[in-house]
Amino acid sequence: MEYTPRELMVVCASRQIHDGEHVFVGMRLPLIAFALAKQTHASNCIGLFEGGILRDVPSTELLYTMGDAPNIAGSLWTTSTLNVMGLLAVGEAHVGFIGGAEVDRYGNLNTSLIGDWKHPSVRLPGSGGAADIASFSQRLAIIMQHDRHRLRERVDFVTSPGYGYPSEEGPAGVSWRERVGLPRGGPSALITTLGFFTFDPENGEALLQSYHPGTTVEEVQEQTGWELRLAQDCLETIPPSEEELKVIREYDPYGVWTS
Amino acid sequence: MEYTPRELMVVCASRQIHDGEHVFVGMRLPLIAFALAKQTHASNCIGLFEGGILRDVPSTELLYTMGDAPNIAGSLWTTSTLNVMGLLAVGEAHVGFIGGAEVDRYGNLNTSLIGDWKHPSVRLPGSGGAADIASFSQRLAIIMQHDRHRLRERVDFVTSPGYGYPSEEGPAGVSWRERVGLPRGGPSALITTLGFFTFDPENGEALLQSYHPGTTVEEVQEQTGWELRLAQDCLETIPPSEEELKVIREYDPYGVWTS
Amino acid sequence: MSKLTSMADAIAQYVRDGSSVAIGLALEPFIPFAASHEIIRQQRRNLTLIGPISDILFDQLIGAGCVDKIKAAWVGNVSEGLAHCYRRAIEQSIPHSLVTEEYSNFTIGLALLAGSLGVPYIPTRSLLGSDLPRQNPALYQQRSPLDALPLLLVPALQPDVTIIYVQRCDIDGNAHLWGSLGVCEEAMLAARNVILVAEEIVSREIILSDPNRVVGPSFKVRAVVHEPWGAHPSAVSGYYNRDHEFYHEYHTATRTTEGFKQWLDEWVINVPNRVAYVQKLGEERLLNLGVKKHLYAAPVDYGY
Amino acid sequence: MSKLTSMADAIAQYVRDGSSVAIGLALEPFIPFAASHEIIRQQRRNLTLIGPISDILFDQLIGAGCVDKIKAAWVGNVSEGLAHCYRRAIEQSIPHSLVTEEYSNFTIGLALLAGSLGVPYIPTRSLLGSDLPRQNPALYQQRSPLDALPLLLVPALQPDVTIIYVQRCDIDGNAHLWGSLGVCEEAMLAARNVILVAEEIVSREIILSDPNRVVGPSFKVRAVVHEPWGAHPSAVSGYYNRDHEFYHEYHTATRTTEGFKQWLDEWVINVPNRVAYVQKLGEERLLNLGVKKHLYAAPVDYGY
Repeated sequence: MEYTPRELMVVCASRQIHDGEHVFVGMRLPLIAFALAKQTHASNCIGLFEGGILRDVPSTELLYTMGDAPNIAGSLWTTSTLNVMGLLAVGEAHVGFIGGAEVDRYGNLNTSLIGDWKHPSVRLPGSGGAADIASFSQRLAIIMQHDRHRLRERVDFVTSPGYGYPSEEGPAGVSWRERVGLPRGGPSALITTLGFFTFDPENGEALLQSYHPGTTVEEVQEQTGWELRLAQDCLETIPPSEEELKVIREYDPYGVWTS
Repeated sequence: MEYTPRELMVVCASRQIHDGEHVFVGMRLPLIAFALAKQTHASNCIGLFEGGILRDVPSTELLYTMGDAPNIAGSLWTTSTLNVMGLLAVGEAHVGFIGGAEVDRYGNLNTSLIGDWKHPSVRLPGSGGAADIASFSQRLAIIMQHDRHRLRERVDFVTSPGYGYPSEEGPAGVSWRERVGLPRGGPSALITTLGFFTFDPENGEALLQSYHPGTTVEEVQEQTGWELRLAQDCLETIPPSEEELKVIREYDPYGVWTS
Repeated sequence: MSKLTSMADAIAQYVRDGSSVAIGLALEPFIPFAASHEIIRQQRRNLTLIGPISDILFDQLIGAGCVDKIKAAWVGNVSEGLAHCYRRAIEQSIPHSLVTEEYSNFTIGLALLAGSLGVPYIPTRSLLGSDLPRQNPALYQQRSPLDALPLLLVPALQPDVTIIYVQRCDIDGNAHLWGSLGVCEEAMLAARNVILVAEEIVSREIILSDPNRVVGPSFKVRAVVHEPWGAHPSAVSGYYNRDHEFYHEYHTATRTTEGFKQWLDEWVINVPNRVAYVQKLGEERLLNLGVKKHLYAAPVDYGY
Repeated sequence: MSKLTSMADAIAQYVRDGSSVAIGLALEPFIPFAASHEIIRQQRRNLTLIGPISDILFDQLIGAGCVDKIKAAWVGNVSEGLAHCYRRAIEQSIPHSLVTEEYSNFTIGLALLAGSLGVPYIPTRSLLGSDLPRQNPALYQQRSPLDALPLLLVPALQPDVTIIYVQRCDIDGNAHLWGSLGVCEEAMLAARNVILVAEEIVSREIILSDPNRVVGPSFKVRAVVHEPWGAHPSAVSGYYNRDHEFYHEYHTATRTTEGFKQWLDEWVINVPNRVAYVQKLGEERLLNLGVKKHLYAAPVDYGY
């Protein structure tokens, strides 16, 4: 059955959500991944939205922003941003989703600027809630377009901390997060248009876990700005099931976000 | 016209409220003073209640506690304690009222314990919001039963800071409050069953401003645990007007708080 | 899965000996006496009680010997004055000694807010120059790293269990609370576990029709207890008024240790549950306390 | 005394050259575009803009040359992506250079919360290891005096003026807001002055019938502006939906400096006021954005 790269990314994202978990949902693909997970393997998961919303049933309408009225009506709790971010800060979010313009091999994300801090060549919108989600989620899932200038050895600016960098004080990874004072978490998945990466918590490095149907490890390497490390069981990504595609297309019939 | 000491105290308290001011209202007499001020000289004042309530019209029913339903219905805002205490903290309360078991010549109040901290002879209820009101109100008005063991040279425990004490670092008064880090305020009135005191901001000492009808300076001195200082224009307290008594008795017809 | 349970089971499971319990968080109204009476009946011991003011609820738990430590701004009887059991515990170690860590209403709120935001402390300029920071070992004084002015650091509090009284909720713990909120929201968010005591159990549709009215995240709620009149003698807006006379009777009856024991036997120990308590209050008393005048909120539309 | 005034007068009096202005505080909905367009028409200069995310509102003020500094977590177009005027200002100093002090949504909220509580700062463990604390001079890193762990201190922000959009309020500034609140409440409490922009002006009785729904203290409100459709193209629950197409048109039209100038002339400069703007939108567009399905909150009783 035919499907788009974004549809596959939504499926990979939904597989990061386990039943009963609290999901810090971003916009676009993660929002659809949340709806997909709810209707397939994780019917008891709850979505947190930084505008100040908790939901256990996805909005019936396709959302363009989390503040759209259909996302408020029928929510479990509609409140302030700080009340929801507080839940994130105390560790109540099992998994959080964010995207980015650049990511590096240690899962550090940049959504602030390209080039020199003082005189950037491109000014990006900035953190929003991403840096908080990266600081506090128990697990972080990153969703990105895959190309060589986006997956880099090192990003120009760390907006959202991943596993940091090795230094004289110690390696990247979980130990780096502890050194800088982050309370928990770190990237557990990097989902791109070409493949799916996990991370080695010991040294914080991305591991290619699977490459999407139609690509090869070589093609992924060509489009990746660091020398790939493969997971021991690196295989082709399991494609979307018919049921998964049916749910996605019911939610986004015109492919606003998934075409 | 006959009146009770408490009715006179309510009148003295209401005279501390200027029109248009935000009043951090306590229970009992100050609550009646707020109602009196609203209906006489300060029709535009607003009351703040620490349970999380703002009102510009006093409750129509006599209140036993500020959380009574009649105090919530028809309020301008019913919210959290922190939202109201935050308004106090930033300086939005022009005048705050508190009572106490003990007060000293520098306006320091004790509502925590009598005797030794470790083994008190009497354990009192504690601060409630009083210490915050004393810390943050632009002006503090204290209301107390007047007798020698309540108006003392020095209180056993400072629950609510007034003007502190003189020390090698400097005098009591406004300068003491600055030294310890309080942002503003200090006692401006001490209203008792026998008299009405103001304070000298230079050295923080209470000044007898007026003695209530039926008492004398000598009688006030007998019941006061420090050597009185008189205000230059110390006179007899102006008694309640008929109108003032009428309003008080409409609000508390059975003298629950004012008999 | 329904979280609806009996008060006996809710207390047995979530209030253990030695637990820190936040209760009585809306100040004078919405006090979950039905819960504290069950805690007494189950003879829970070594509790730490957390709350801003406590209108005789803390006094009852102290007199019954359940409490080792108090973290509060005020312990007494709002319309009557002093709390006799609290005095006896501090002054004479009856039934046993008690430690008070005294806060103010603002600083106990800041401590729970800090807990709800996952921040280690919140600094304030309140209480500077007071003896409270010297008496309460939890409070820490420091000069601000920003401007070198004195500050009081109020460390976060995260109660083992927070018990909240609400007008209505569904069986999953989605709850509506209206009236003065005190520190209910902060205490619910800061808690490890939450027990809801509700005047009414209603449908999910009623609660979700007004998500701005919801008190907090139902995923923190472990137990929902349906207990009509469960806040008596405190007030519940829209349901019943405060029973001032009951507070007066309590104040008078508990002046002596014996008097307290008799009061406790009559109103708690020998009353198996809240249904029996309400029967004991009697028709007439309930009628007098009930709502005389309904005041409905203007409609709001969440439509799109 | 009524605070009802025109938008022109409200902006002229309370938004001065050099003011710090908190606006767009509920994230995507309730954005007071009617106010920002008047700020542009009055050619206000050297403003500091404060807010969590800004869905094209900041971009318009930047492109119009009103802004010197941004204190925000995100500046862009939520459904479309990048903000072209923001990019031109930072990358090419068009129309002039701009300073960004970047926060996250949590830390900008903490800064306003600190302002609302009169506390100098709030410490958090967010953003540690990120480059934001190094780029934003307002953020300060310190080890906790309590446990020596690293902390980020977020200093208080107190905007000169906070502009809040509400569904309804009375002429004194008592206002009802429902839907996702973002940081509206904290920004209103932290502000020196507050301007309310309301979809509807209603009686005091309607507002006071539901005091828990009130957004904040009316005594902080200096001006009340009645501006139906004043939040378009953003959404207002119960009144109209977000005009996604309008954001798309803006994104496309403003790719070039000339394109932005034309857009600004058409939708702001040559539109004298909101009434004319609404006429320009046209019946059909308004009809399409309007509420199709009403969803009313369940009644609540404040009676006693």
